[in-house]
Amino acid sequence: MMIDIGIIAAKAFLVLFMVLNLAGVLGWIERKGSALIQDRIGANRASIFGFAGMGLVNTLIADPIKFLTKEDFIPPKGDRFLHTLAPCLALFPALVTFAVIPFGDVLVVAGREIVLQVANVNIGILYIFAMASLSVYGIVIGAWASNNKFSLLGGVRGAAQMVSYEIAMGLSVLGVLMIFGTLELQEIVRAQGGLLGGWLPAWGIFLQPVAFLLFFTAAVAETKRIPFDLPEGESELVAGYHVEYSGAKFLMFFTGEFAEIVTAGALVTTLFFGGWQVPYLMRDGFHLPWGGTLLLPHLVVVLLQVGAFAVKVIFFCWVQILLRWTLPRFRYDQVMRLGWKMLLPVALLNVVVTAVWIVLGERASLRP
Amino acid sequence: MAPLNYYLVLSAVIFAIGVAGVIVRRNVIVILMSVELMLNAVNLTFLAFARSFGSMDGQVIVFFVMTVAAAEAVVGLAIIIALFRHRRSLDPREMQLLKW
Amino acid sequence: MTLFIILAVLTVVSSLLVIFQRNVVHSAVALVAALFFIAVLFLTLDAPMIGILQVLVYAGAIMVLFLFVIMLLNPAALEPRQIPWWTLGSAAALLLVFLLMPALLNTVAPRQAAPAGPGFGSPELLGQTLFGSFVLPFEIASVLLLVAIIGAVVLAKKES
Amino acid sequence: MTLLRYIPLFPLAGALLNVFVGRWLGRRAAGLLACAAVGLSFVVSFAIFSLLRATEVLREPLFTWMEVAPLKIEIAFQADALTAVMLLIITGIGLLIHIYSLGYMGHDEGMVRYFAYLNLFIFFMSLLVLADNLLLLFVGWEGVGLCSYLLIGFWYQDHANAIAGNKAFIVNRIGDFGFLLGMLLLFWEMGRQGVWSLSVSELQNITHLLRPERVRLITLLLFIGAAGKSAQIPLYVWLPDAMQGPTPVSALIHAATMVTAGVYMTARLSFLFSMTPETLALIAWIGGLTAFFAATIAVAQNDIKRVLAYSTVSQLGYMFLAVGVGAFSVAIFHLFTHAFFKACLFLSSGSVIHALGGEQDMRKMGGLRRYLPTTYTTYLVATLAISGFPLTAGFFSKDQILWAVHSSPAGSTSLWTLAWLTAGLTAFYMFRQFFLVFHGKCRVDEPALAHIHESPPVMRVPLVLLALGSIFAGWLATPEFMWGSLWEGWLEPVFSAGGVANHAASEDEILFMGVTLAISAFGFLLAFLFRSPENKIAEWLSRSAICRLLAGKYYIDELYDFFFVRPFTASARWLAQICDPGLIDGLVNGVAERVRGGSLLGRQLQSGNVQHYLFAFLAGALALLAYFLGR
Amino acid sequence: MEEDSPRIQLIRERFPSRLLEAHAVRGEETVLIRPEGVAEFFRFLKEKPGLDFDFLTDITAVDYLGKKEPRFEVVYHLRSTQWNHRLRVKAPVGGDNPEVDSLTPLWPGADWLEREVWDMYGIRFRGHPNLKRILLYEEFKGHPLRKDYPVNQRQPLVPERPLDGTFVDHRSDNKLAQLKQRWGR
Amino acid sequence: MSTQTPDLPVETMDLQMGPSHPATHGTIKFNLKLEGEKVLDCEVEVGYLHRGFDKMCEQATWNQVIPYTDRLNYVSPLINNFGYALAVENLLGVETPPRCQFIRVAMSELSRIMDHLTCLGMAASELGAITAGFYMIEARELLMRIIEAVTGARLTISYARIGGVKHDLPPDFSDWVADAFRKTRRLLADCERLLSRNRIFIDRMSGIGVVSREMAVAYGLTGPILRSTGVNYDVRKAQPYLVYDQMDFEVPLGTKGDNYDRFICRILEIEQSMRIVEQALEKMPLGPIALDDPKIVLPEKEKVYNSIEGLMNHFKFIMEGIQVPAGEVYFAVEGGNGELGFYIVSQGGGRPYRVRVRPPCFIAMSAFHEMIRGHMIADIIPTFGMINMIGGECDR
Repeated sequence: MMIDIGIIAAKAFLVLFMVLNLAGVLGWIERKGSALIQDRIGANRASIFGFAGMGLVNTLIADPIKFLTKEDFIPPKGDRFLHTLAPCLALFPALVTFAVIPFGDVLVVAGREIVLQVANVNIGILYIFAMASLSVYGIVIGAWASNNKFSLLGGVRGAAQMVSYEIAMGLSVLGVLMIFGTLELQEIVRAQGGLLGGWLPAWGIFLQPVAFLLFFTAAVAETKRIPFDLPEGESELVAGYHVEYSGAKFLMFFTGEFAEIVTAGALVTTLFFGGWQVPYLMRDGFHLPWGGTLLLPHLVVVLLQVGAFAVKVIFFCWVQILLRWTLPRFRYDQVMRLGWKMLLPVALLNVVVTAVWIVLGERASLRP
Repeated sequence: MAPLNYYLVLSAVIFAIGVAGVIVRRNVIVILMSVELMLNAVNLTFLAFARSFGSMDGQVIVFFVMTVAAAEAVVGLAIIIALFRHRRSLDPREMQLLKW
Repeated sequence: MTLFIILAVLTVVSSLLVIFQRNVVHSAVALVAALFFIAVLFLTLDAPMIGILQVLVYAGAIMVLFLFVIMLLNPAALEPRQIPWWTLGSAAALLLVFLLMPALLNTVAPRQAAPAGPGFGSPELLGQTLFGSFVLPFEIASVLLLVAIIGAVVLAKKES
Repeated sequence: MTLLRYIPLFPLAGALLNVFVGRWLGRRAAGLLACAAVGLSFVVSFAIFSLLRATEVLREPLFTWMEVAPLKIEIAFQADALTAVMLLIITGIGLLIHIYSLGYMGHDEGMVRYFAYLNLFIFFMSLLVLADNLLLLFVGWEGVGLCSYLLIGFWYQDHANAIAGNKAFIVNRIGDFGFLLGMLLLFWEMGRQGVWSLSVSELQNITHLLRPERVRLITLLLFIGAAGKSAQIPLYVWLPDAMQGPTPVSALIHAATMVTAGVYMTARLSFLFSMTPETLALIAWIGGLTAFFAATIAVAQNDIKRVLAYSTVSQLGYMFLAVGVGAFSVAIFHLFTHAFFKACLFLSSGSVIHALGGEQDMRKMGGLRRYLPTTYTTYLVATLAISGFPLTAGFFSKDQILWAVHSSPAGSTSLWTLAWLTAGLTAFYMFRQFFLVFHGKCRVDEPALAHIHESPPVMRVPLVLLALGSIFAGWLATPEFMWGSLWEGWLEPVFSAGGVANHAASEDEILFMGVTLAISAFGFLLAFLFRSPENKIAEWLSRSAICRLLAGKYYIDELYDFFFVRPFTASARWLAQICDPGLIDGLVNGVAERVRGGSLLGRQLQSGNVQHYLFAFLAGALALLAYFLGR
Repeated sequence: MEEDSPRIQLIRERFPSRLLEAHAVRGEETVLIRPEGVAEFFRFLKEKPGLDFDFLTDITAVDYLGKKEPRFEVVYHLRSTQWNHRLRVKAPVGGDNPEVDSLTPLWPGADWLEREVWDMYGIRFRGHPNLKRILLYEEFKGHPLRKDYPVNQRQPLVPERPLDGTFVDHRSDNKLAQLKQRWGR
Repeated sequence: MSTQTPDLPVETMDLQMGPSHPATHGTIKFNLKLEGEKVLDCEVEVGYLHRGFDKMCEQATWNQVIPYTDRLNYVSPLINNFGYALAVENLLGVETPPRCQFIRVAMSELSRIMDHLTCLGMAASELGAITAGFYMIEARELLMRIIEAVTGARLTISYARIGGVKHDLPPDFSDWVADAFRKTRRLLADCERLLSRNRIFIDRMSGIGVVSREMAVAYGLTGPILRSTGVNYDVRKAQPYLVYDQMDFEVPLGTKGDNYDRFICRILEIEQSMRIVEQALEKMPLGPIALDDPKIVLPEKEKVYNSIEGLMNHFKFIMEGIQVPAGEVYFAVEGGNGELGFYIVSQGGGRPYRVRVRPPCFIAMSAFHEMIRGHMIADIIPTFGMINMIGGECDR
């Protein structure tokens, strides 16, 4: 009993640690990455005792220190309580979402099977949506508590945008859920371990390419980053919902945003790119379709899988950063139009087509 | 699971709080929110009974209640917006006449 | 049991906050909290699907809508509070609890809950029930939602 | 056999289609659709008529309407011979009038609406006659009232039409109120016997259990309803005004079908009415008086449709007379023949009005024989029929009524005399109208004269068919000395309870026939003599007091106005202007001041504040809770 | 003075009495006109075929304090998009309250230019819809480009302007106001 | 719902955007009246950067005005310099030597390219396309380095002198330019891919801030805004000054007069400007870079330090300034944002009596409320960006 709790606590700690650090690293990657893209040098000022060589580490430490030591400004006519509550509400859902994302298969230690997933909930994906739907509060409440017209506009935009894209996101995932027939993320990942036609990994992207595009678009929109950064809209709404935030509270918003990037990346990976699956890697090693077999010890397999998951997630984080530095921003009505008039119908169509495909497939018993 | 009666009492309390809110508050939005509270109290009883009897019907009913609550909230808020445009107020006492 | 009591206290407190906060946004936030705790209560009743839906629908959609409307209207004045009326209303509500209490405490339901069957409260079972014996209400509910959407649009639409 | 349901179904479908998609169909298609709907109904009705054996009662329950403990009311149709006859009239004549309307309303903007109403009317009317219980019958009853209201006020842009519609509706309401009371009383009375039902058939089985004095009251109340719908004294005033509607409507609703609903209802409940000779006597007298007075009014009217309207009232009086003397089948027979010739008359007059571009004043007609040959012929045939020219439909039916009045134990000589005089008057005013319209000098206005034209075939064909009906419909029931009556035998089972089978020697019948013929001929002669408005005697007569009285319709409207409306408003005004400020205020103000405090408290109850209501609601709920939980 | 260009001839024919002077130095055609009825004059310039001065390039003024009388000249620069001609129109105005017609009905672009002239020189434009300071602030005293405005003049400090319509609501920290709102009704 | 009451009141919100706002670079304020996100009305407030240019010029000698002109459109200060110098030279009735004229053309066009790059880059980055913005800025930086090498300053250049320019060009100027242009063209091609054909960008730009041809003329708009409506007016073509009549270049025209057309106009003008620079460098004659007139041009240091005439010339020149005959002149050049006109009145003597600048972006801002009315808040950004308001010029 105690061991179980200990294992769960360890897993939770591990995941939180990873996510928070990844979020911090992403902050650095984003700055360095954008500098790379834009032929600049980027963040290079942070130094520890004059030693600036380790940009990542230095920035990772310097940034929080800077944030934490800044003045915590609350607008005089703002709402003190809500102003403080909002960043917590923004950060909380982004972090708890990870509880259901599987980052590996079963790890067997001393005969005890440990599922590499913090909480195996049988409605995992719904849980994620539920938590994601909570993240809008941070924005809305923060925007309102700031007593600033720009942030109010940002809050209204944010609420509308996130609620709208949640719908498109939910519908786009529906196709995947129909194919795999479960809401459990671990099950979904396991199901992606199969092979299509004997050689192509049965990843969601191959089964549901349209859903992938829709989901990824909606997920980026949910993270409120360019091209969907209207709630912030730096050049329009100054900084939107967090105009009046500084110091640690801003850091929480900031971390929340990066945690959401990681979430989006992890979700895309889990649903469409096989999660922790490595192609042709079974529990005991590689089984290549054209007949090679490479047996590996259990621990190596698990490590490979976890590593694959991490690589995929980081790759998608990088894709999102690329996007952010490439595209201009939408306008409010264009975002709404995209969400309601493009993504939503296509997602519905995708659901219908998938349903027909599944039914026909069942008829022909070709279901993967 | 705690005994059914506990759940019933809890939901009665929440329901009563909702009732009080509907009666005493002077803001239609809060009144609407109190109604939501009452609905949830009832949902709780449904689920408690469903669990108690081991029947899914209660859960399904809750599902429908949620649907209706969503519809009710949407229409209610739309009405509030329309009213606010005319009255510039959210006070239910300003809305005594059945006309614009 | 402990869990229940904690949750119950939290729920009741946040429900009371809904009523007693004079600021609408504070009320709304308290309501979100109350709904969230109720959702957790749902989980303790073996209704994970409903619990999640509660968060998704109530907290995620309905309450966002409320906040959205509050921000849109941005009601300026704090609500006046009339003590006699408050007393009267609260007394009535208390009376309601008081009257219901004995009946609720003596409900003749099985003291010990029936053991939950396998998959009780799971999406599969809920879906089967929903699309089995409740398929007609389900369809009607969908029509209701449609009507609500149209009604809301028509009501809130501005004349051009 | 589940044919019955289709009879109301087709018109209902037609009406709904026209309401919802009519505007896209176009007027023509909408009209044809409506005709097709009624046509199908007619086919079904005819099938039922031919399939129905004399003694058989078809019953077709559709579904349960309401079920409250012992009370179970079904939506159920039933058809017996009476129903079948009524159905034939409704759908048959209805079909002809629909077709006619295609031409008559062809240029009207609201044609789609018109046909929707018309179809709806057929639906309700068939519901009325098919109903197996009184409640359903009442639905049809109210439905036809509604349609009548809608159609009278069809051209609602004209204020007068709307007023006429209102009048019809309100007067009908008075009658309906009686009907409703009677029905509820009946329900109560039956309930006392343990029969919680309003079904006619069940009612029939327990009549003997009802208390006679209650039955008297019930039948009286029901008769008020019938009088309202069928325009009997004192509630006839709406019918003449109802002529504001389109003429085919007048023909269908206000001559052939709806107004006979009262007659139908009494016939349907004949077993009940037969139990109370007092009511029957009252009905007979009211019928007879209505017949006579309406006829006298008709003599002095100048509006072509108004004459026909009063003639309708008069003929309905005949029917009630027959009902009153217990000759239900005769009443229905007259209803049947009357439907033909009166529809024919109305449609012909419609044709005339159509030709003259809306002109209704007979003084501005004359000599139309040359212009409207077909209409002329049909009008002549129908006029002969209504006047009782031998071998026409009206001759037989009216004769039978007169005979029944005379021979029935319930009848009396005075009643007979009244009816007999009416027959003469009928001949007089009908031929007066006939001559005014078709003979003599043409007094049509110049502009109207230029456009005068015979109606299109789509209007003429129904006219001719109805004219044929006006002749031959009567041959179904001839006196004993001819080939006797198919009719009596056909309807016999329905009225077995109280039907009079009184077949006196045929010599007597021939004698009476002769007497009737004589007075009719006298009326005709008089009309012929006064045929021209320039006639000196006629002119003198028309200025006479009696004629003014007649032309003024006995000033009944004014009397009503004087006795009911004016006193009502006057007393209201008196109360408001004299009594209230002078008496009450002066007296009460002091008290009021005292009461005011309390009233202010009471006013809080109606604050309009939802929360107050909610609080009251909660208080009530708490009280109930306390009561039930504390018990 | 050289021969008038055809354009100046056209103007001279139309407004013989209004034209004070016309010349073309270095190809820059300039006309001096009486300031009365300027609007009518410019309408002619704008709409007369052959002139078509439809493009209002600039409006400014010059203060000839002590050098000329009247002291101000309002200077208009026009251009014809069709013929690619330019024309300078000068209208001398003076007095304590110098005033000319506004050209805003002819050119909406004149709005800001005239406001600037008002701001800098204090010359009023009759019929201008919104004649208020543009580059300087409302409380500025004097008109700085007048020659009698000292270069080193200092302006008095202006108190902060109250802004209405800002997003301030009940959540004021003014407890007294809150109490008043609660009990004082 | 026709039976509803006809006019529900509209919730309007007053929003004061600026003067301290990320998008209002150059300090300007929009008093917006919003309905939701829609701009019902927009009142523009300028003047935050007003420094009394006109008044200052009246106090300075003729040559002392030149640094003030630097600070007008500080993104392309060379054009301002040359415009002022040309106006004064016109008043003096002199013409600079041909080499000077070619240098002025080449440097003007370099400035114009910088101006356009700044405008486009800022507009792009404010729309969120920060990378494309940085590419533009990088291209500008290349050119700025050249200008720095020529003039010794990056922003406040003061390169022009009445009657000439400050120095001659450095010897390998052509190579620098060729190199910079090669890189600029590559960067522009990247921007082309990132922006001009980006669906989001096009959606944000096209159909927004539309100005009709008539409205543009009525407001007196010039430069890319006017040309985007299809009116072919470029001072370099309409009234060629310097040696523009010897250059082969085209004036890009738009059709719709919206932001996208302005964007494309500017992009194409960059290419045309590069062509002009290349031609000017190719055709550039040798010779003096300034007039040889001691009354107008300061003598060389050599003479000042080594000869008494030189020293006296220098003293008189500095103390009295250039003696410009009485008269008035209006001289327009094509600035980065449109017709940049100098109206100069001289009453004789060493100081100008009146220096008036016709500021193109001040006039463009006067039409701003028309461009933005009925659009959304977010549309203010590209519209304002495409006007390229430079505070120094607008407020002077």
